[in-house]
Amino acid sequence: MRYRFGVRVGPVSFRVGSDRRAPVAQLRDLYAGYPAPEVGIADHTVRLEAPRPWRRWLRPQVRVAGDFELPGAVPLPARHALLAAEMAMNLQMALGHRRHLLLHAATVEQGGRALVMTGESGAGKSTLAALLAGAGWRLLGDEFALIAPDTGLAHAFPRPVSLKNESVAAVRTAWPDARFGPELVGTPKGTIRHLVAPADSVARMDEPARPALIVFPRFGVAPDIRPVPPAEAFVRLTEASTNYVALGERGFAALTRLVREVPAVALDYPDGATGMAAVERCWAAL
Amino acid sequence: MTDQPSDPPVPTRRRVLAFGAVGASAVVSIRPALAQTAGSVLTCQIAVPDRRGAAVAADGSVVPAGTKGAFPGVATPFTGEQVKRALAGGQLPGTTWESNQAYLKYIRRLQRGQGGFTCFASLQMPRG
Amino acid sequence: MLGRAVSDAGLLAGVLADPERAAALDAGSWAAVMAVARAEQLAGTLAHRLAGLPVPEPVARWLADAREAAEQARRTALWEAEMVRRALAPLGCRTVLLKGTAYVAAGLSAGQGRQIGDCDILVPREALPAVEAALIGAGWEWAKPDAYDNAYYRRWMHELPPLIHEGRDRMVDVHHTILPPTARITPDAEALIADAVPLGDGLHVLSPADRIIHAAAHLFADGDLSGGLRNLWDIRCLLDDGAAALEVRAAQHGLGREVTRAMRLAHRVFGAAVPDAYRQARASDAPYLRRLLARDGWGRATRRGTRLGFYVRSHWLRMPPALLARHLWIKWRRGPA
Amino acid sequence: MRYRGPPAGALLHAPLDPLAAVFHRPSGTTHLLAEPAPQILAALAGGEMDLDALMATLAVEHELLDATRDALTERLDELAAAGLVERL
Repeated sequence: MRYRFGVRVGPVSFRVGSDRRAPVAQLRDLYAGYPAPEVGIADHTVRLEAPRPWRRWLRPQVRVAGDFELPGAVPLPARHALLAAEMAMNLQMALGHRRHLLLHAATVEQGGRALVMTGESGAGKSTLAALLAGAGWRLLGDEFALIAPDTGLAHAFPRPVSLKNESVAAVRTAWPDARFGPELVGTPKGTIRHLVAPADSVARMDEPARPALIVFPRFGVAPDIRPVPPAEAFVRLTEASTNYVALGERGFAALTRLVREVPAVALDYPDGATGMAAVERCWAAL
Repeated sequence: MTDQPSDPPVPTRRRVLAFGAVGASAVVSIRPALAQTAGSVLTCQIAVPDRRGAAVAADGSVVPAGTKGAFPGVATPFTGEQVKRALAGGQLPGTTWESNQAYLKYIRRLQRGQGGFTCFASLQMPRG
Repeated sequence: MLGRAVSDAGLLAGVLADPERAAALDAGSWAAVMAVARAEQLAGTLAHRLAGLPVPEPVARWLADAREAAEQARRTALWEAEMVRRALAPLGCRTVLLKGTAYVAAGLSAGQGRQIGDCDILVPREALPAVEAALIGAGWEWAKPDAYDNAYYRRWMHELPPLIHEGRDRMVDVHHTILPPTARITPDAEALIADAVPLGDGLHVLSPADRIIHAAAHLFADGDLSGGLRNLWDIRCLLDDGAAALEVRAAQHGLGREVTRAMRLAHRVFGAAVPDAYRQARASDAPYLRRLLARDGWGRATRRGTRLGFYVRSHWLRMPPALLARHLWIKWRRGPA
Repeated sequence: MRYRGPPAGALLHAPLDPLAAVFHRPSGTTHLLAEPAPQILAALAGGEMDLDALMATLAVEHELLDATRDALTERLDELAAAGLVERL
């Protein structure tokens, strides 16, 4: 492909090929401080290509493609190619990654111990993670928690944090020197902006942490905290995992160990500040 | 948890054992979760039905256009987000209460190999 | 020579044929080989072929993942076959596993690292209604609840409309022969079933010669050659296992041409062990070779014209012209599925 | 009708309060079991029995509460559908 980009994020590396220049330039900017794939060979291939030849010029579009693809995915307008690239990388992880148990979760670290926040899109885990990172926690990642089956450790996968709509303003207020990618207006999820991962989390991307607390956050509701028993946590986490079944016996061992060793709470919160305070309280009570 | 096969936990002697009511369920199998395949929901779409010139009956089955009591196929496919909201108790855009019910029944009946199935699967939580 | 057939897919084929060639790959070539292997469903196969050979560290990790994924596929396929066996056991009809499921169930080299999708089985034609009822009774349901498709399958196809299990989301394809009755070739289905080899648990697989003949029929007399490189690799492995009186048997099924083409191409692409007569490719093999290797180092399909040609040919092979016209008309009116 | 349990070593158990998670190796499937499913599997482990024998075995170890043949048959049907028990 004409324009190419390679990057390593923690234990995973990608090569991205594009028939347009702009998305590759944007990726270089967002991933400025990241290493290249080890010896130049990436785990996953991502392609940003026009769904039909004329779509390179006429109302240009870009399609999410690569080693693993979802049939029926609708192309995005070319101005959202950066979003397509991020989605394509997520998809390669979700369908292709087997070295870790993947949980759709945001993870932050303090003192070598990890806080894993998982919930459906809209639960506010990315925003909470960004706010906590602004308050001095190390960001391990906002999209996937990577749990190593042999050690139970959470490995860092610090990609840029995808923030939606009003979250951008909230994070900017709490964290004035945060750096952002271009504003993507009118995506299927509204306005999206990528927060560049803090230099500290990129520099320490090869340093894993021991999971210490699992939180199931729910945004926009009256504050409440309740413990989640292991059986319920197990089911919720199989739902939050993109590769639990694919991992077979290793997945079973990793997930049963996680829910037996790590306490879990369901946390309802009305706004970011309250949520952060509640998380810090649960953490202090460990 | 060890990697070794283990014997089932030995039940306590003379413990009370309930068989459960007929119709209750004692086995839940974990299914692959395409759900949360981050971003897939964002751009996938579901045509209702997946072919031109057909209609959707109240029970969600596909019938020839013009069938009495059936709802015409929709011109623009629904997006994953719209379907997700509707499945959570909302309404598909441009539908009445009745046509919304019929279209959702159609979507719930989608099977592998049909257009829109992958999108629908990606919206689904596994049973359990 | 057969014209310019060197492509990134050709690079993968070369490594599969002779794993020692991997030693000469640079980083860019590795990336291409890995992407083509993914796109052609040959990642697990590549991993098995390269087992124990020195490769760069990231490649070793990638291969280990691919091996494990294939092992998972093997286990799932065997379990699905076991579920089919349990469902059909009361009928007492001979059930023959086909394709990938058969290769892993019989422990053949073609099954090593292979991706396996649906569970394909062959049963006697007269047993179809009972088989259908037994599967539906055991939790399978129609994958396509559409009247036209059903009528089409039942009338014109060599298999029941696909059934999917409601709890496991796995598809079973029930065949009563190996080519559509509309095709110009009619294999001897009774002989396929009569000469099948028992596996010990009640299930059967085709005889060694019939496995090759089925794979060749599937590749050259049925589809549009998509996924063909993997199918040709199957044939290469099956040929290596050996089959007595292959040509005689192929002629009995009316598939002599397909089987000899399979031998020539498996030798040409993957260095299969074949008799001397099949070591020289023919001019008529050239388009097949172009189609089989139409993949670039980013995993993209290439050679659009060749692909389209084989797509049109696949419909032509399956149906007499009038039926084809009717089929395409109905499909077109319904719009893209 | 006789019922056969999974062969020895086919199941991995992880009690997760208040349920039991089992991993079934031949299928690669995880099941969450509620009472009395784990007890039935334990009784059938590595062997086969008919309904009466199974009922009697369960009664040795437990005080059976609502032990109707219908309820037990239904639990067995569920286990058979999940592939954990085979009907012979």
